[in-house]
Amino acid sequence: MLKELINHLAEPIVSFPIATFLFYLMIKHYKTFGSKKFATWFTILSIPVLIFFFADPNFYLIIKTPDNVPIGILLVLVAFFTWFTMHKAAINDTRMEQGLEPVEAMPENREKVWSWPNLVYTELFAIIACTAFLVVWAIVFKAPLEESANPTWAPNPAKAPWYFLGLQEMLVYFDPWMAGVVLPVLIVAGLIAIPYIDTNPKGNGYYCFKDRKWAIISFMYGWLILWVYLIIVGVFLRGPNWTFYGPFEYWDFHKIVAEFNINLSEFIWIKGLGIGMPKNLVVREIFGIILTIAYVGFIPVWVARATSFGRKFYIDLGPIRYYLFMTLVVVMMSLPIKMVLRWLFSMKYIIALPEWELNL
Amino acid sequence: MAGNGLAKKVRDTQVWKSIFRHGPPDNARNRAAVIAGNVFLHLHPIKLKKSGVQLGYTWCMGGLTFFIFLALTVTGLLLMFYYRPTAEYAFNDIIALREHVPLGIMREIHRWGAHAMVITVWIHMFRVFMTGSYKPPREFNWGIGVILLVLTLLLSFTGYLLPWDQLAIWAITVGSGMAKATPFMGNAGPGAMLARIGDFVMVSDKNDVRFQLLGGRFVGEPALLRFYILHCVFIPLVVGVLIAVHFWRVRKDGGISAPL
Amino acid sequence: MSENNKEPGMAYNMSKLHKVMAILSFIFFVTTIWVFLDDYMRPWKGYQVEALKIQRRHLDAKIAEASKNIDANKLADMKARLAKGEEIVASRKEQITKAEKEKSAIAAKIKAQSIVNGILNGKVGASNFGFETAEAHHEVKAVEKNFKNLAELKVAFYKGKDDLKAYQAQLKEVENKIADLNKEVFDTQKEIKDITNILELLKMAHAQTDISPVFALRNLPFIDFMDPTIKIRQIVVNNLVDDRYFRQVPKVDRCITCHTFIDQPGFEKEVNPFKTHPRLDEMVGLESKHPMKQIGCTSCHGGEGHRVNDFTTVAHMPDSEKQEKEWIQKYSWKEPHHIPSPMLPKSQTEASCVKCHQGVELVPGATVLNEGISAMEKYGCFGCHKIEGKQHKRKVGPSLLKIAGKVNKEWFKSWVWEPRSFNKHTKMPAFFRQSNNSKPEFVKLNIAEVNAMAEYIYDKSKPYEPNEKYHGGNAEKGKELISQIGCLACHGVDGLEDQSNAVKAYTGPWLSGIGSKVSPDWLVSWIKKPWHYQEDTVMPSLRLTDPEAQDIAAYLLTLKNKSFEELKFSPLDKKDRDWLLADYLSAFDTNASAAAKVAKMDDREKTLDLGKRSIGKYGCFSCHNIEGFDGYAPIGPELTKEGSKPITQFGYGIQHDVGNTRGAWITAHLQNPRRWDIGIDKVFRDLQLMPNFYMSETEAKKITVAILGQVSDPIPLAGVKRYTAGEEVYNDGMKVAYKYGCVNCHKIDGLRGNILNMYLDDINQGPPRLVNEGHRVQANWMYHFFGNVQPIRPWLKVRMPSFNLSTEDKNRLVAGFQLGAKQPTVVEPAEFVKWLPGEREEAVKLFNAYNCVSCHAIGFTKETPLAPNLYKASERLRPSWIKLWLKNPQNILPGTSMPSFFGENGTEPSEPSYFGGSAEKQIDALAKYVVELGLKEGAK
Amino acid sequence: MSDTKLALNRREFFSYVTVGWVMFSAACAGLGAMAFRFSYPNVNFDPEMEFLAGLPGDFPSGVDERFKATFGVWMVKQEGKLIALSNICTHLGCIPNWLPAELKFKCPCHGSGYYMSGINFEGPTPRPLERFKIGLQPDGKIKVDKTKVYRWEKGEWENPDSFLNV
Repeated sequence: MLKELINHLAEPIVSFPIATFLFYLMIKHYKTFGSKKFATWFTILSIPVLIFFFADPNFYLIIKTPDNVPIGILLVLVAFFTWFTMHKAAINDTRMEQGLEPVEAMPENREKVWSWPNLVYTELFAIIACTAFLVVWAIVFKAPLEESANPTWAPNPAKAPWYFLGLQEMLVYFDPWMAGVVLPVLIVAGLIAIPYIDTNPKGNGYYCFKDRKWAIISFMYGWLILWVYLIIVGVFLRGPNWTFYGPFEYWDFHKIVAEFNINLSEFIWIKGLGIGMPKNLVVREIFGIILTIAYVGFIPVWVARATSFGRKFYIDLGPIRYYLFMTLVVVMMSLPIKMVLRWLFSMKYIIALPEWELNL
Repeated sequence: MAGNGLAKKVRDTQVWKSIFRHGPPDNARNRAAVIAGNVFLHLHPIKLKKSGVQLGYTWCMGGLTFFIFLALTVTGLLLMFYYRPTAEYAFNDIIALREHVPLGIMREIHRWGAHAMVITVWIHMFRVFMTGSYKPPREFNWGIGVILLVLTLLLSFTGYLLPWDQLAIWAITVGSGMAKATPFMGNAGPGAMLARIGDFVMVSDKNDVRFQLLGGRFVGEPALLRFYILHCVFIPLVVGVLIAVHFWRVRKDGGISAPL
Repeated sequence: MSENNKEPGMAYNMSKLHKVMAILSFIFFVTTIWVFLDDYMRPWKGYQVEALKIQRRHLDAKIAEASKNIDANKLADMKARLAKGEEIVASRKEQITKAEKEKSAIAAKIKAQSIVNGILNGKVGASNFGFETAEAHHEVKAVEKNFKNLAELKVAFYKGKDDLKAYQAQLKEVENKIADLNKEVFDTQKEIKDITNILELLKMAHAQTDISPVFALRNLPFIDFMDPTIKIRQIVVNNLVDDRYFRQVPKVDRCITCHTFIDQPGFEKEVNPFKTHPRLDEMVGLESKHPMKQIGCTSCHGGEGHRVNDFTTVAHMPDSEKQEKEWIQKYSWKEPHHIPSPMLPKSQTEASCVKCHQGVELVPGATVLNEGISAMEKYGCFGCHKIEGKQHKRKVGPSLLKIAGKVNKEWFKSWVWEPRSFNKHTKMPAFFRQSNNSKPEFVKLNIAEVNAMAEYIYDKSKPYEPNEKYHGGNAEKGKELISQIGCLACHGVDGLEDQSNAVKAYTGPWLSGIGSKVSPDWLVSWIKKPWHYQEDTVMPSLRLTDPEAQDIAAYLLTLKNKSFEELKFSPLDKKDRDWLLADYLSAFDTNASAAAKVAKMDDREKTLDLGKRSIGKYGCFSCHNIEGFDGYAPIGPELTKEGSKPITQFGYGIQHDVGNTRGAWITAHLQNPRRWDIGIDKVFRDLQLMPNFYMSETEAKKITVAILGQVSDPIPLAGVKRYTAGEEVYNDGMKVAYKYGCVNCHKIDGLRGNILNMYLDDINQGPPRLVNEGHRVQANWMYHFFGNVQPIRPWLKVRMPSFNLSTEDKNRLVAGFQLGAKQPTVVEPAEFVKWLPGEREEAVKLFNAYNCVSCHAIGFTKETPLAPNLYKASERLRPSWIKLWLKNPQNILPGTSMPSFFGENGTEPSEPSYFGGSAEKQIDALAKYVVELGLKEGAK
Repeated sequence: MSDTKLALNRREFFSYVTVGWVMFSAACAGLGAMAFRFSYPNVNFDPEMEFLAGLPGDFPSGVDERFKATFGVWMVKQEGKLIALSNICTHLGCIPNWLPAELKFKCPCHGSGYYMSGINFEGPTPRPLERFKIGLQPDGKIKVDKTKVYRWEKGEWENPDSFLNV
């Protein structure tokens, strides 16, 4: 029963809001989250949970797959370092609230020390540890090797390498031109643009949260929820036919999920207006087109004009930076929006123009 | 540690002196000389702020990424002795590495190292963001870093095909399938159907970006060769150059970031 | 530019630097353009443009023809009708708009319903899965819940489906209605299209040959990666391979890049490379046995099929000096270098057939090759040169085991010395008096050798006494007999030169000077019963009566060679003999001790020893049975892979005028094998030995083709011609048929039948042609026929001989024919004759109506029969063949005197009043009747 | 040092610089284009995706299985239209059977069923079978091009290249 509940909770339709909510809690109470006490309790509590999880044969089967091991490692590291940054930020923020400098700026930490042996040895230790780790990893887990290549028979599911599974998961909601091309390009471009958008001079060279709240929230949300979370779903929870399978669910080939998605135009013309689909493509999709233009073009303007924090942003950043930033945010948020639309309304495409290979 | 008998004798030889131009790094002068006089170590500054050497601050993820890159280069070079990128042999050669090549475990190290590098480079970026180290004067170097991250993914992706098993070709089929949808440049992308005059199809599966990447319409032998060359020569060269730029800029932009 | 312009700290004037930069950049830029153009200009592109023009010309002609075929009046009429129809339809505009509206309303309903159905479909599937999983896990509650849910869903689902079907039916109805409303227009449009369709297609094809801006754009440098129309075309033949350093790589032929129309009929009159391949039904064509996509080009033609850029490097080879000159002028052709197997010149292409067609005597359709193989058989090349698959060939010369009983020793020596001086047609080659052994000191040694060989052979010869006596006969009658009964199928005969030259027989010797060669008694006994003298001879008996044999002998004995009779051969010079022996022995010994060993032998021993060594040296045993040479290996090099032998391994001596190709060397070698010794100072024992056959150039070239096909190219199992079990047996049977010369008289399945050249006026006077003979005759009958030949066609002068066949050979022949025709061994004729009621009576009438007995007279009338005995038919023929034969005999044997009663297709009986005019029933009835005749005869 | 001379020098100076660098950039771009063009081979060895299917008159109404084994195509003639239907089940890629008695394609793996037109009507399959490009050559023979696929759910079956009027 508990397992079924967890299976159910893991479904993206449930787990995504949960993850978002947890993210909100973490940000809201980052000092609690960043405390050693939290870490200790979390670790202690997670041990029985992990044992419970690992005891399940279906979960164990997936987690021990050699190619899934790096994701496990990634998870542990991400969890630890997320806590760790928050821990450090909490300390620094508390210090700064008290009018002190951050830890990194304390005189004893500003002191200049010799690279030899301080730095060189640290590096050497890291290298040795890393090498040892890699060797052990290589001994314990054989690199995967499946049947010889056979172009006439595709394994099911056919998955991309794990670091691209976030993109593949996006394919559920977007067509390849968006999920595979536009979004990745925007991610890279957005990352490169970060220093030019974020003109906040504070927080350079030390951990903190308060000084650069919005920067950290946007980045962490993209990184943790829209990237790492989607990878986890793609790796562990997507089985044959890219159908969802709970962590304790057996990957039954024949699983069918009731899913029939409808385009916005169909919604409006058929369900709403009750007349047939117009022949002209642009007319047919006019609502979607208007909506999209409004979303990308209108929302940033509206935010800048109508909301107080938007106005502040606009003034702080200046028009170019502001619109650049807002476009990126709007595009980034299109993914969760599309997800929600799918779950609530079985929405397939906002703009459905398969004739032009232009679906959105 | 001017040392006793033998060690001192060795240090006094002309050969030793020709290699190491300074005494043991137990005093300020020699500590500086170790770093400055060594082509590899002089990547580092002679002295740096204490926060910069604290693992708690740097996590050493950038350094590890670079080290894993070097480890991958070495293991990769060695693997090339046994691996032939042809449809007939690729799979058999991987089997050979698994079954009978002495220390064929090199392949496991190479593969897991590749995954580890993806992870370390991501976490490196995470750390750099969290410490705000992309801020002026380090904007440009952050950009280089992002490009290096993308190249790391591409390196891993191109290497994924080489074992030439089902996992490989279908992962690449799925992955490269996205290129088909590139607007205006992929045959299934928006706008592709505009690029035609009569029966002259300018963007088709015979000439789009995916074809260029794979050297064919399917993941076939030409794709194997192309990915091999990209994986072993082309991308590593670019990465090497960019790493040099990255390091150079770290030094020129004031070393590891610290509070202003 | 004064010094003043220089800034401090500058070594050069800036403007000067810019100038240099500009000049270098310009050069750089030009080279970049140059390299693009250099890459772009490829000779094959010109051919494709030319091909486009040719195609355009052809399409122009076709369009003109197609337009002519369209009846302009009719078209105009239709167009008028169309206009009228449009008017009518326009008057129904309101109805049509209404219907269209109705249609879109239904379409909307369908769309809505399919969404509903889609959702239901998904739910049913998911719910079903939930139900099944629950049941599998025995979760009773969940099962119940799911089951109920599923049942409800299914009701809705099926209802939805029904609704959809109803809507679809409505849609179809409306569509039909709309179509009906537009009927006049649609129908006429369709009619117009039916007429103009071909023309439209041709016009479309024509448009594709336009040299338009789009065409230019598609083939522009750099852009031509997108979708060029001018491109390299290739055939990848996975079944056949090229050999690349121990690895077999699938063959890739790009010849069709320039040979654009090679597989398309209609371009026969164009010049190369735009010509259609000859005989498309046999080669290259899609439906031929050798389709281009499965066989490729270079598998037959040789050369470098994967190259496209240079006429020379693909290794085109000219067929003649004229062509060579033409090519040099046209294509700057050079002799290809660094190419192991250049293309075969056109006349030698047939050589490649041998690669795949192995284990057969001849390859149907390969005229030159077959003539080459036949010539090799004639000269007995296989005796001295081993060729895989040809080891079964008999020795072409007569046995010398009883030679002393046939010719005298003096004649023998002179013959061996120079066979042509006795018989200018002989196949026996000349070993002596050749270009490399005509020096007096060599001639002396040769004389010693000939003497010694004769001594050896006569020493070993067994005694022979003829079993017949010659009493004298009528030479004129004999000559006539020879020309009529079939001797000429195997022998050319002096005095009958015209016929002999027409037949070109070679199985037996050309009969010349017989009177000067053998004794009359020997001759009579030989022609009456050849195997009395030589058990394994292929010479058959023609069942000659005594007077016939005497007459023939009489004629042959008139053929004399007086001058040869008078020759006296130089006696054995003992010194030469001893020298030769010592020369042999000194190979393993010092000269002195060799001489000492020779000195120890006695005189006779020395002669016989030299004789045996000489026979071994010249390889006489390869063609003649000679005692003491069992198990001796052939003396010539093996030719199985001669066609792949590197050209550097061919010894040219100083013969620089011979072309530097395998073919040229082999042809030259065949015409004068000793030529490579010319101008080279060799000792006696190193001289070239291959004898001179005095071949004509044509003959040598044909043999060259046959030898060039012997290549080492490995042909993968998937690509080689594989014979069925039946075909294998047939091929084996053919080996017997070719050995005994059956094919000299009978044209078997279209091959050989040399003697038929004598009967060009009336082919029915010659021996019958055998087409699918295993189907025609019963296996049993054939077997017994070989053992006891009975004339079937008594009106023929030419006789089926009686061969001295072994049981095994008879069986091979019979099985070969039978299985080659895929027939069972036994057919029970009685089974076949099962009359329907009243059928037999009508059959008799029909038999009389067609007047069969007017030719098949035997047993019916006293007329001279012109066709075989029908009473023997059931014993001899297979009923199914009789039917096939009756249907249309011309199909089987063109030119036969048997009339085609049923027309060309075998469906139109010339006597339609019987059996309701059904050809099939008539044929069936006649066949039954004929078979029944024989059964009755058998009963008698 | 007159002004005119200086102006001349300037113009000269300017033009040489422009010509030099424009040429240089163009040439470099040209070399880059070369590298790009180099990556598209002039021949390739992909399996054959086109075949000639004889004359339209060769096909009786109904499903023709002549090209199923060799090219994976059913030729279906129905209501005056000839189509080239892919024989890959859109569910999991098995190969359905043609059941002439029931006038349907039935996949033996998971029971998906399709009408003669290729439309799915039963079983787990999500969408209809795919159609291939079909057209006439000038010599009247049918040419089927498997590189171009027409999918019903994209509304592509209306495309005139997806069927042949006979």
